[in-house]
Amino acid sequence: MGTTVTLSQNEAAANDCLAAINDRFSGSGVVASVERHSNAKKYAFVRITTPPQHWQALAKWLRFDLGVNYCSMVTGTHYPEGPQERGWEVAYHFLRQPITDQLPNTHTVYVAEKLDGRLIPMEFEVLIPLENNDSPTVPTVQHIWGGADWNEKETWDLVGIKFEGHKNMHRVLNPHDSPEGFHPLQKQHKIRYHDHNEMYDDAQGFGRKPADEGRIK
Amino acid sequence: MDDAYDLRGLIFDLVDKTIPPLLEDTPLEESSGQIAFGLATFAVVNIVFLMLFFSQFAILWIERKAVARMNDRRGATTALRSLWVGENGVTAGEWWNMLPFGLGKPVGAVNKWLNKKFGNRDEKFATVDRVNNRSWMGYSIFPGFFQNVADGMKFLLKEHMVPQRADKLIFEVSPFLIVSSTLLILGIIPLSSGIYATNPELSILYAIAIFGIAPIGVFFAGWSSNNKYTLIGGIRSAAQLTAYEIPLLLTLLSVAVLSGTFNIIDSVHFQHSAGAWNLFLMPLGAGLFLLTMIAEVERVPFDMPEAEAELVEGWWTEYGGMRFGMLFMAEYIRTYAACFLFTHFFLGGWHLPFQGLIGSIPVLGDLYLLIPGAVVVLLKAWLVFLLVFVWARFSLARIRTDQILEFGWRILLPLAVFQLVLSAVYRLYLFDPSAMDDGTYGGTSWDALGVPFLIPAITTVIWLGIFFLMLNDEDKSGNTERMFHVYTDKPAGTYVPGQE
Amino acid sequence: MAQMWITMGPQHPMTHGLWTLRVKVDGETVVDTEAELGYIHRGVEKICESRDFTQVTPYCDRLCYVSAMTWANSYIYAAEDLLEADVPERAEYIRLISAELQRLASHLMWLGAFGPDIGNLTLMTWCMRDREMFLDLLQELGGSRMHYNYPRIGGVKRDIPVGFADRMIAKVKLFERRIDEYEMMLDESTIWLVRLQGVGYANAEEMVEAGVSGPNVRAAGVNYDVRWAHPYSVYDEVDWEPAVEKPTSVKGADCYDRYRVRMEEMRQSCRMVLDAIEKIPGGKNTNYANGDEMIYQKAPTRAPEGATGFSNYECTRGASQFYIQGGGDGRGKNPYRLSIRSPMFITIPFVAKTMIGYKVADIPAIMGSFDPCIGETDR
Amino acid sequence: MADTGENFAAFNSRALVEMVGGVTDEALKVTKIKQFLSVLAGRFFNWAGRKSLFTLHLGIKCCAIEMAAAATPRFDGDRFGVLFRSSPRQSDVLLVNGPVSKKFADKIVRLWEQMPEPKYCIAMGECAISGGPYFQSYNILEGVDTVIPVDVYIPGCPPRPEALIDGFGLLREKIIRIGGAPSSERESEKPLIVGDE
Repeated sequence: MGTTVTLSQNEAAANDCLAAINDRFSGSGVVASVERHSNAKKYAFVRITTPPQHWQALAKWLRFDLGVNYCSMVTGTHYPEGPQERGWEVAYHFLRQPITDQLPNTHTVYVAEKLDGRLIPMEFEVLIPLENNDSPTVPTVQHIWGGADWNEKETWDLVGIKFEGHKNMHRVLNPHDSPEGFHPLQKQHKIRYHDHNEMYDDAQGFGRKPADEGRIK
Repeated sequence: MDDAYDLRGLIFDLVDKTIPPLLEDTPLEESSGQIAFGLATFAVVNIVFLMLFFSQFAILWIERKAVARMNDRRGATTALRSLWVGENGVTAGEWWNMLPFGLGKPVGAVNKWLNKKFGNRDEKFATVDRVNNRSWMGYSIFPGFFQNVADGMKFLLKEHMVPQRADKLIFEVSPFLIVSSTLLILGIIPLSSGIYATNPELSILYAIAIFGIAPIGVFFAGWSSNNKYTLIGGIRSAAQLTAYEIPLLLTLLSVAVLSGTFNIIDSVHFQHSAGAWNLFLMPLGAGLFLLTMIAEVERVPFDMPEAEAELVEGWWTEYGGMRFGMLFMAEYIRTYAACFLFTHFFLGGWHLPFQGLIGSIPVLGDLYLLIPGAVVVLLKAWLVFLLVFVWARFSLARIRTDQILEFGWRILLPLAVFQLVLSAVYRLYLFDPSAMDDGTYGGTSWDALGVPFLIPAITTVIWLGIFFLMLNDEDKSGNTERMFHVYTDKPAGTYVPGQE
Repeated sequence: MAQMWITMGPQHPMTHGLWTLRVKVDGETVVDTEAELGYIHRGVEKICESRDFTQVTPYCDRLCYVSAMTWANSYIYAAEDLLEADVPERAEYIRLISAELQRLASHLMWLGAFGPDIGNLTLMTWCMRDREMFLDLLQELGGSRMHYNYPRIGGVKRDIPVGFADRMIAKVKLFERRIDEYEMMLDESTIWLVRLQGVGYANAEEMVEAGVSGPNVRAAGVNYDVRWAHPYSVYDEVDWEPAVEKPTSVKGADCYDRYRVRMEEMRQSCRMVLDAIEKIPGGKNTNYANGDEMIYQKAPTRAPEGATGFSNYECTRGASQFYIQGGGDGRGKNPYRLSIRSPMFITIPFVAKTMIGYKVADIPAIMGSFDPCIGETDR
Repeated sequence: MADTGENFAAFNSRALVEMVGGVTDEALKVTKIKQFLSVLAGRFFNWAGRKSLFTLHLGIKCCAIEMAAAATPRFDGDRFGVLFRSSPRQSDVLLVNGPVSKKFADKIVRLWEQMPEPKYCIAMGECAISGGPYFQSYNILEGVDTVIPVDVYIPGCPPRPEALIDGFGLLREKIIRIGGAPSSERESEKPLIVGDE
């Protein structure tokens, strides 16, 4: 149909981005690679691993030099049994969307085959491993991407990763009167009835035993 | 022409004939005339009020069912039958057997017979029929008529709640202010020339004055509830009602100028004896009257004071129970009164359509003239309610407050002044007072150049022409670019990035 | 009048769900706003860590209550990325059809809820009436009215029933005429236009910067659609074009633009399903048994530690994304961490700020035009 | 009136009231007017109360969509007098159609308290009954009956609109029995469950 971005365009753009990143950040601990999804059309994306101290420099470069204009999601993960250098991890996902200035009564229809360079949509995944301690901290990118604002609030609220320099940090999903330091997605918090999981091991329910009788309310 | 069915005269005659003989040779003999007058008035007022009040259930029902049809639904089906049939097989108790002395037994027997003989259509559909309240061979009679009765009675059951920090006195008083002033409107509305409660000389002014009291109650209610939604609703209501009161007043003034009287009944008589309904002489005035009246009774599209999208229920958010029921009722009475006023001012009141023309046909005409005036008025009022108020409410969106006010002050007000001048011109230069005739067939005052009904015909044609011109103009001038300009109808590939 | 704060919500007709909008008003003008979320935060991400990969699908169905199918599909693509599953092409077609039917139902629900916001009550019942047609079709696939649990990792639960294609074509063609009917009712009503045009401007760049996506951004002239940029299913094989609106002002898209773009998206979805049902491999009137390799390929059930799966999916309200890390439960049976990106979670705070400067009566119009869904927002 | 040492010379209004009251009571007992009134008016008001169930327009989650569907052409709850009002002051039924989170718990109690008696609560869907699929969550109450007394349970996830209509039917059955009893005095009345034979 010609209305969608093809795999070869995607591949070329990913390699361009990789080359640019390596050109700018090689040797500083920022590791980049081109990966492929193994679902659907097997599109390529760029995965970057960066230490937290280089994160803001990398973010500004991504935003203003590489044109990564869309911060779509922030994921914090807790690895209580992980190695010392990776007890927490923050994963940012970015999209590069082709945006141009819009005049009134105009619009831009991008023709997929004719797209090149910066205009090809591309996914980025930035992984920031954090040290295994009680107060994981990562510099904020709230001022670089507006979309990171509420995502970072949510990550702090649920996972407890502090975003240094984040203005107006408050709870968004948990109640405001939740106890200080309660971040439910940390691994030390268990869900209710977490030790009754045997009844879920058997999807069909044939072997379901009334073993949890009396223990469940 | 006076309506042939003169209820008022009948009752006064009856009382005048019976009371003075009864009071002969008693100390009250001297004042027997006044007593008779008082009794007759009491009877007439009550009868007329009850007629108006209970016919109001019809418009509630009309609205509910018409709306359901517009929404592709069936609408309320509640019938009285559920009173003894009960719900889902649980009977509501055979209450006729609970009555003492076996007084209810005959009712029970009749019920049993009715249910057996004319109950559910089929044993198989018993549940369906019961759920759907079908009561007569699988059909229901006036389906849903009793839904509004049930709603009203339920309000009586509800607990009375006053918000803790409300201004209690004003909170309690304002519903009564609204309801009592609204009920006063019913006092001057004639059902026909023979059925009315009272007929003051300046009844048009009285109606407007009474319509102007309720906004104060609305504002009180909104302010005293100590709720921000009700406050905003009350203020919106005050602003809107004030803005639309003036065009309404000017429109009614132009009616009065045209018919030369401030009396409702006289103005109806004028329409008949001059030969044409006001609708055809001042279509602009009729439109203005309807628009301002919709705004006065706060219905869509002018229902900003109770816009449930942003103000939860508007100024009556905090009212529950019977207070809410009364406010609800008051709103419908105002609407009903507006329909009656439109009928009397513009649709010739109790006069039949083409009364002169059809009435002059030998046998058919006599039968036609037998239709009671009250029935004609009720039918016209219901029709106005259905075609204007209900239809507008459920097919239009609501206008924003600033747009409402702008529309009122900058469009309706000049138009109302223009209409006033226009009707003065009609009265002074186009009207032929010598041709008025209050007979069965009406007069011919609006003939000109020897052509019957030339002036109303030309007026109507001109205004309809203007209306359709504006209707079409709206579609064309209204920025066709804006209407359908999503670009997917053109194949992608016609454009290059960054360019139009 | 002095300025005052009004709290709209959590129970309020404007909210379309359960959240609070705090508005500071100066008379009728909105001066400041604040959004407050979390009233139905259910901790889905935490619960999913103790469910295996198949058991997560019902939770994803229940994320957004009007577009269950698209959210389940979105999760399934992430899980397939994680577990490296292959999907038969017929299953991809069926997923496309089911997702687009769900999109039609969801946009109809939006239009139905948008009507009462503006004051048009009839629109609600008409839209819900037409929505039932698509719910019936989806019910034939999934067996339920709202939550289907239909896609599987590696395919779909069951094939399209015999006769489904004809019924679907008839209903979609009927609905294409109904769209014209709605537009006749709405676009030719001056009141509808004056309430929507010039209200709630949102600029394209601001919106992308803030993270808004989907039809809301396409209304401002941004030609970005995940189905177009990273086509995941067979969107590159069927006949469609992204619906992009041309805004009339430098200030961006107004409520009317957002209304138009959704109407156009419905047309495009109709076009898409009509084309896809003809192109479906294996024929539209054949019914393969459950688990047949035409519609389902067995996928691994465990993912090693360190493996990640990511999906970017065009849901009805914007780009929904799932990020799954494998290796939970010690044996790799469960996700170690499952993160959900909801388009509305970003959009609602943005929209709250968009309202500043407009009238109180414009709040429902603006909010409704962005199509909020709190189920996915609070997760 | 026996001689009990009262001053008979003075006008004793209390005695008069008692006498009149006694006579009236006697008359009422003989004519059984009270019974007439209670049977007729009671039945009639009971009918009104159960035929006009205004429901609070509260949408929590999935079931809210089915609640809306119950008011639309195919199912049409208006046939049975089920209307949706936005203000709790004007509602009779609180339809809890979703999970109650910790943040929302005190809000829903407040909504319940704002509703005038007699009021009824319907728990629609698994989430409102027991927490449903989220019963393990850290933020969800295990059913709305932990904070509000529930009259009718409608199981399903979500229940179809027919089930909701059936739930209103069960509620009407219940109202036949309990009438306008305030919600605090129906502890003994056990809640009904749709589909529970």
